[in-house]
Amino acid sequence: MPELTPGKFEIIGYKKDDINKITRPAISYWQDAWRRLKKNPIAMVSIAVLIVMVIMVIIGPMIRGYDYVTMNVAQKNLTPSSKYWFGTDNLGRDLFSRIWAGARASIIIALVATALKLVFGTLYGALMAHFGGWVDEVLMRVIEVINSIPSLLITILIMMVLGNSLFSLLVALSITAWCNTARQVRGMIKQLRESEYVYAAEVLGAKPIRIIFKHYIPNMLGILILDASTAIPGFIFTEAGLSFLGIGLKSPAISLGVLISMGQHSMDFYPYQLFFPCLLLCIIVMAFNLLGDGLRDALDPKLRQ
Amino acid sequence: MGKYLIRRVAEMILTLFLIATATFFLLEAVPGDPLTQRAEKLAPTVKANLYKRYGLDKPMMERYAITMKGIATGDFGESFVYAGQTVQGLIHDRLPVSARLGVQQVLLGITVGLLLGILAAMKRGTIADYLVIVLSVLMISVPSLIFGLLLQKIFAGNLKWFPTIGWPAGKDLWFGGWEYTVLPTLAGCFGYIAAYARLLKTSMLDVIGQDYVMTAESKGLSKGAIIRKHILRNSFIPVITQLPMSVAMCITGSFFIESIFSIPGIGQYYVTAVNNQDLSILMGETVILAAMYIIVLFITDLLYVAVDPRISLTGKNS
Amino acid sequence: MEEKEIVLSVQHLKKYFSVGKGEVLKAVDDVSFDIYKGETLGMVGESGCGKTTCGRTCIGLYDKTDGQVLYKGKDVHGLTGKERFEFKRQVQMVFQDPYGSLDPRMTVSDIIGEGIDIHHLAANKKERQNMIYDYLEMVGLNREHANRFVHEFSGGQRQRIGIARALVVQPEFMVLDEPISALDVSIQAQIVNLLVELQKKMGFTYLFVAHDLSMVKHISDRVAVLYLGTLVELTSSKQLYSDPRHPYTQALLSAIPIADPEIEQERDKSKIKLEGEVPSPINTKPGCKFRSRCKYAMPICEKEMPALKDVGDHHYVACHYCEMTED
Amino acid sequence: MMNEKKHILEVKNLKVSYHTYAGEVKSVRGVSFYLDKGEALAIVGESGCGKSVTAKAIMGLIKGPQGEIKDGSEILYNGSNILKYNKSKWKEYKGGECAIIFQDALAALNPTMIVGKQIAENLMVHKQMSKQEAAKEAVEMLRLVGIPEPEKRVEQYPHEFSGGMRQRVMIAIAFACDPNLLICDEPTTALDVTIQGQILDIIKDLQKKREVSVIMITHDLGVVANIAQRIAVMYSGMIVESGSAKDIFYTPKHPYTWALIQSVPRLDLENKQTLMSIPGTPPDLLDPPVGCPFSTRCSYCMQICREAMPEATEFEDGHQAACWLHHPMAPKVDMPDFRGGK
Amino acid sequence: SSGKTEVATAGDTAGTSSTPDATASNDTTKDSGDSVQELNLRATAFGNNYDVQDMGWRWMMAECYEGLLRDVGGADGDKFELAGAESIDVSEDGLTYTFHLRQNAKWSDGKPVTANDYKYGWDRLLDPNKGYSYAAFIFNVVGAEEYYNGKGSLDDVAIKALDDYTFEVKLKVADPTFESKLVATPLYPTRQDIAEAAGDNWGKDWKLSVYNGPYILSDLVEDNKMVWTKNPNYWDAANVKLEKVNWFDIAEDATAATMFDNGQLDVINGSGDYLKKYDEEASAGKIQSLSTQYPGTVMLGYEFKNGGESGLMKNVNIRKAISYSINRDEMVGAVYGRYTPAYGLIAPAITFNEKSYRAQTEEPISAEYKEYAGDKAKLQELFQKGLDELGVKTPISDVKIVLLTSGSSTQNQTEREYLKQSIEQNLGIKVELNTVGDSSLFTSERDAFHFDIMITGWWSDYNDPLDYLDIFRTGVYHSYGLYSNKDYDALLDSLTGLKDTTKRFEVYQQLENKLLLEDCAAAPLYYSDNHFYIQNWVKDFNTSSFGASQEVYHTSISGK
Ligand SMILES: Nc1ncnc2c1ncn2[C@@H]1O[C@H](COP(=O)(O)OP(=O)(O)OP(=O)(O)O)[C@@H](O)[C@H]1O
Ligand SMILES: Nc1ncnc2c1ncn2[C@@H]1O[C@H](COP(=O)(O)OP(=O)(O)OP(=O)(O)O)[C@@H](O)[C@H]1O
Ligand SMILES: [Mg+2]
Ligand SMILES: [Mg+2]
Repeated sequence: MPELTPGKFEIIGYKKDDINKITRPAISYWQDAWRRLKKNPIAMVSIAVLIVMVIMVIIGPMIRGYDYVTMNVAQKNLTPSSKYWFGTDNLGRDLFSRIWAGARASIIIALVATALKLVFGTLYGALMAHFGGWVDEVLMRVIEVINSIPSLLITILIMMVLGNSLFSLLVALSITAWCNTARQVRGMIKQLRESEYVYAAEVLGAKPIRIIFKHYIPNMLGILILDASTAIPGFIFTEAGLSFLGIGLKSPAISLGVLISMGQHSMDFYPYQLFFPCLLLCIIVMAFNLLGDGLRDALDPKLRQ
Repeated sequence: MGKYLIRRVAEMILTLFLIATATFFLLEAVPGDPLTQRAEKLAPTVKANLYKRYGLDKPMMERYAITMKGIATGDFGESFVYAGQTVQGLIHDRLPVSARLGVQQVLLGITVGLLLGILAAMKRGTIADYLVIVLSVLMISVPSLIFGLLLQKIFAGNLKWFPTIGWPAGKDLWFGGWEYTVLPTLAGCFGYIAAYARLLKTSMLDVIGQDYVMTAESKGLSKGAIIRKHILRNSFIPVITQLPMSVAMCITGSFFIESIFSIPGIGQYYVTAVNNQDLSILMGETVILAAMYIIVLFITDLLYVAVDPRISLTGKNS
Repeated sequence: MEEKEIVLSVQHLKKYFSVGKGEVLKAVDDVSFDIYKGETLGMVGESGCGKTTCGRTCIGLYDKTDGQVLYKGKDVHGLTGKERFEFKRQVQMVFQDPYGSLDPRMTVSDIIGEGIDIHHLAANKKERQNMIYDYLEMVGLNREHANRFVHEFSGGQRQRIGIARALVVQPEFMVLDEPISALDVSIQAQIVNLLVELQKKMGFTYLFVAHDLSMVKHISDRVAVLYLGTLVELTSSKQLYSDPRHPYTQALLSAIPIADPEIEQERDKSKIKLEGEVPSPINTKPGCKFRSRCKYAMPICEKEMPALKDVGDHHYVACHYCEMTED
Repeated sequence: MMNEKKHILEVKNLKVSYHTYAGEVKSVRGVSFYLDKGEALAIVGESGCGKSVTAKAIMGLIKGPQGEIKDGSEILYNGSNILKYNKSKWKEYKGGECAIIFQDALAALNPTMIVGKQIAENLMVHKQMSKQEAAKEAVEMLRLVGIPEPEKRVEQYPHEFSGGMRQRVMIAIAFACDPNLLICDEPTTALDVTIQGQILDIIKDLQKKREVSVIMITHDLGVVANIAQRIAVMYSGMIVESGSAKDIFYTPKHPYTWALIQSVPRLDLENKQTLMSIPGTPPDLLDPPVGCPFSTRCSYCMQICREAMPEATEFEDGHQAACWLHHPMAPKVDMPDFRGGK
Repeated sequence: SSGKTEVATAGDTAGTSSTPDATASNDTTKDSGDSVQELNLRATAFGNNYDVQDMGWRWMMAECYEGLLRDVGGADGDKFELAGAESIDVSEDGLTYTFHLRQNAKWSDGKPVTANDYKYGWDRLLDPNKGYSYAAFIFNVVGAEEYYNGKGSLDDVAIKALDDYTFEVKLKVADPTFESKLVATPLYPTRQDIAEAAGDNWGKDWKLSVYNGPYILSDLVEDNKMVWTKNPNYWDAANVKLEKVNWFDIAEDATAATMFDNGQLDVINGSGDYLKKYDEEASAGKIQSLSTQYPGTVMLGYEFKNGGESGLMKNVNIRKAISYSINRDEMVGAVYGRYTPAYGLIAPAITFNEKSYRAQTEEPISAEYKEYAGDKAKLQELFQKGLDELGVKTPISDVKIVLLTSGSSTQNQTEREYLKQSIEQNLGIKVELNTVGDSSLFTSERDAFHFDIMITGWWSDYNDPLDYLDIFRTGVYHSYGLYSNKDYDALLDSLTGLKDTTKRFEVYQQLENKLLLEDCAAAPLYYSDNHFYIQNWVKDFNTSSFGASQEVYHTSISGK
């Protein structure tokens, strides 16, 4: 309790400047989301893990000084040791280097396929939402058809048509995946189109292009980022599955999927050849999943204060 | 209702037609044809005979017409690669096998997944929650093939609790020989467990934040009653949405499971057919799978209505 | 009332929404009125009666189903190219929901600047910035708010941003769609004061939509009462409050709670109690839409929709009962 | 206690915080008030000042890990502290003794459960009724709140009801078990005035018939004038003034209350006359000011207001206000006389 | 309960069944006579073709059907035993073969096997409308090729049933390899009445077939299990001991190993790391092992039409440099853990004059290979020489060739990576992989000539070196890069009618040398083999190159 003196009881009123003062710090939506994300230890650990992963897939194959492609038959199938941390494979190649090289391919594939999926899905969804009516009906049918054909068939056939290459792998992976994005974007835009601020822009005379770039896209980013964070592990996993059917990457390129499918054949004898790539896959998938969960919380407008 | 049904069926037929068309041209785009292999060592005249026998000598559009006509009459033709195998035979012999495997996997997966989802949602932020997360990531990250082989080695090889391979047949096709189905069902259901656990957790968390849950609480209902009567039903919409995907997946997705447990199902055959470019079989199987998918979609729509009274069959929303 | 320039003329305007499977929702059903230059026309009616829809259709934001809206003699829905663009500058709208009507991913300066950019009102960046500052201050905010995002603002502050956004293109006519109903009383007064002040300074014409009758009375020159998409009464605000004719208007006025316990408790007995349910706007039946709750309902109300008739001194009412008692 | 009647509810120094990513939101910062049997208390105040949180606290709906009722808070229901209740007592209290009506009835009703069941549920928990009995009683409850054809209506889902009818269903649920304490959290904000009048009438009617004590939360002073015997004015998580309805409306003692009453437009005002308004915005509850929370917007702000929170000054008959202006050292200021306009 | 369960796969022999003999694999108290005469074997796919003329499924047909001769495996290659024929008369000029058929041979439906059944089978084989790919086996029969090509008629084909038990065939020219073709299933008999009754479904539906071999195919579930039971009507049924043979379709080696270790499988075909494991167990006496050569040679084929994508494959030195840059010993060890390095074309399993052909002659390129082996400088010099000869100025490090491979197993993958790296490391050139998933895509890539080198191979159809050498004849198969050499063809032609074995042997030597050493038409990598591991309770399990790879004719179970 401060001291009560008569001087303190003079009416001073309020200052004009004070009344509209905003006590909350000036931060953008993204900063705000980031701040919330930072408060989420699990999401932060996931980010840290992912950063380590990114660093490792860049430098990992170099750390041990062994080329991940060149074979050395004399050293094949060695168990983990101080020389070969994760052991060697059936052609005597350092598994530690190979695993990171594999993770690199897996992550790149996942990222690019996700980008393809997002770009195509967004455009397609926007088209559906924008035109509506029979265009919407027709485009929706296309999605329905693609969804009804087993994705395995589509994937394998695309790989057959385009040949076994990284490009065709990406196309094959994203071709069934974009449907979901397109649907989401369609729903989002239909919702945004009814939102008051889009009406406000229209009242101001904004052209559709402006509305798309200034309003739709920024406001969908949150959903799209979330979509991406769940799609990435999905792609890594699907690619791994394709490797089991032998329609993954073309050797000598390797991915985690290729390593796991090779490791599976020797799991009775050299379980570590299966264990390490599986472990890494788990860690990556888990990191992306948990980050996705964290993002959902952080980007959720309901939790915004 | 009758009108609605008619419209739905018409829509389904249209979609099926589109699917068949898409599949046909997709298959046409693949280089080579199913007979390349077989005809390799044949003299030109004999080769021509062979192509004629399977109708592959005709121009594409004509073959398209023939194929479509066949599908319309339920005749998908015979396998190009395995002489004598027909889609009809496939449906008769293999579909029930896959169906039982799929149903068991999906049922077990959904049941366990939902239980774990409820656990995770109710105990949000606790060890149990993270355990469920870790478990579900593990379940989706490790390929079912590896799970299958491990289960086989441990429970059939070392412990001898279950037979190594095999699947009930004959009169046991649907409800017998359970011991044979344990390992394959387990190996295949992990993916569903993970997916449904995550899904239900998310949607339950959404529902828990709703005002009507607070209303229920203010009535003095017990926690269990609130979950059962107010939260679960309202959380089921996303779960239902996922169903058709699972059904579509469980047929072709059991390829590895069927292969390691020597289960004569449709999944194994499908992958073989793709690799062999076995046009007729692929067409037939795809149309059948798609039809199943579409029917499940329809069932899903009915389920939506059953679960959420706000959704009506005829209008999207009221 | 002497002859005044008509800014907006609404003639037999209809706006139907199709709500699936052949059902139509008649949100605005044959509404006609004029708005004169420099006046405020208040529009009241309960929630969902079509006020927003009517306002939006008037400025061409929604396509009309039938009828005509003339802005300075030109059909609003037929405008194209340059004319349309100019119309969008001259006519602006302030939205009902201060939370939803501002893009959460934009800074205040971008929100206000959007109109400047679209209509190329500033020659350069600096001029644009200055304009933004001017308008911010005009609505009682500070320059330093320009770089902030909307979620940092309170509801009242947001609504001011919305007003600044509309003002920046220097409009002549503004539709104010319940600009205050999402705010609490202490903030409502701020906004209403601001609007009145601006009108006095710049000579704006307002279409002021609200369902708070005391506020509408306060700000409007004339008031239109809507019921389920139709206009039931239209007259000067003084006239309306002193001599409401339509049974719905009467009920509405009598139900306004008054912030004075003695008056309120006194009045409680005299309040007109409306019985019956509000009918659905979907697939309405012919006849007067209010008849299900009207104590004066007569057989003719079942059959015929009453037309809006002048009962003297520019006081328009659509009611069979009033017509009868008038005669 | 100045009143002979026993207080049915007494809230003492209630403090509630929400822990969010942004920090601790001190939603309620030491609220004390009481309620007598059969009395209607209105809590008014602008949006976000902590009215609903107070209501939720009384209803026992503040939940961890985000929500926290601070130590030292007491909510005495018939003399016993509900914050110390065990499970079975809670069960009896929630819904049985005390019921709540939320603002948004559509959101507050389970969309996938027929209305009848939602009412019956309450009866089965608290009155140990069988399913059939409860269902029958549910029909009666609907009839009581004036829903036509209740036999048919019980079988319907909330979305098939209109806004006013949904709100009545909420009331039916709340009244099902004859609670002694009813909390209405802005029950009519979403409704138009004619329906609002009906709802208020129903509440008043039930209150009279069953001698229920009501807490009416709103920021519509018209509604307050209609229903309340006593009023508590909240600002920024605190009660700044409380007293009988007449005290507050006719002789308010706090500058915030003055401003609040003055900013209500009155039908007898001049057209387009400038309304009295409160400039500025309320303080952020994340970081509330040390002194009087209203000091930043108060025309009578003094130096002391910025430094310390004033204590409540007691006037005649339970009328209290927390403002430094009532300190003996403060200059004498009366309520300015431009009611509802300058 | 499982006893009553009807199950597609009886995996319960050691698993859940409660019958004592199933679980007690080490039960020594049992008399050998008590053992259930049932054998459990593994397959990776079932053939789905029951038409002997198609030779779709040799290992099944060799046990369930029977031809004139039977191929019997042995330590030193395969031998022929009389089977359907009791004796064979060959005319002096070697042109007329008269087969005296066994009179007690019967089909599984009890009808006797007659000369007409053989004639019908052979006629069928030649039927131009049926398009059997093995028709060429009997093109040497008078009138056969003409009929097949639509230029002659069936009446002119010299295949005759003289009476029920005498079958006569006339050849155009004497052919010492003819006899070895007789074990091949396309020359097995077919029952006319049954085949014609089945019509289009003949050979497609196993239920329509009749059998004349030791076993009858009695149940089959695709992708799951096949069951053979003893054929009671078989003429030598007294010597067939097994009552039942179960074939399990097991895709994964790991699963098979689990079942073998559990005693649920009686025989396992070892591969990869399992070889080492089971070899150890075999030397400890826990199981038996059986390893034999198998008539297959895997090689690199070159693109001769355009010289490949690089255009370089036309040059013999370049081809040689590529061939010699591969260390076959290392490759066999590192990639497969089995097989024999190949420096010749003809596999050791092929016998000539009752002895392994390979044992009688040097491998053509083994000497020259040794000159270059591991010597990068010399190899690159050789490659450079080739470039110079072609007038190609590209520096050796910029040369890029394409290796076409298919298959997705780990072994396929390791194999192509090994080849790529060996060639790259030793020659300093770049090898690009053109990998396709399955064999029909491989065929279309190959026919589009999208390669320089490819992995190919030959698995012999009959026991004579000629079967190997013939594949490089101009225009015969596409599969070997369209190699064409007139001299080579002429030399092949000189064999026609040549009966003198020493002379034939010389020509074979010349042909193989010309092909591999002079022309380097292909680069042989390894010869195939078989490794079987057999439970100790299985007796007389055998393997053969041209009959059943898992020969269970005389197999029995004892002491299980
Ligand atoms: N886009 C739309 N599609 C279908 N129906 C609509 C649409 N917009 C409005 N409506 C319906 O039209 C009717 C009038 O709505 P409107 O928003 O104009 O009411 P309002 O008077 O502004 O109500 P409020 O006071 O709640 O803002 C309502 O029944 C509403 O449900
Ligand atoms: N679950 C919550 N998490 C965090 N903060 C909350 C939560 N609930 C309420 N608050 C905060 O507590 C404060 C008081 O909220 P409350 O809902 O009681 O306001 P109110 O007076 O009811 O306002 P209104 O009139 O708008 O309903 C607000 O600042 C609000 O942001
Ligand atoms: Mg509105
Ligand atoms: Mg509230």
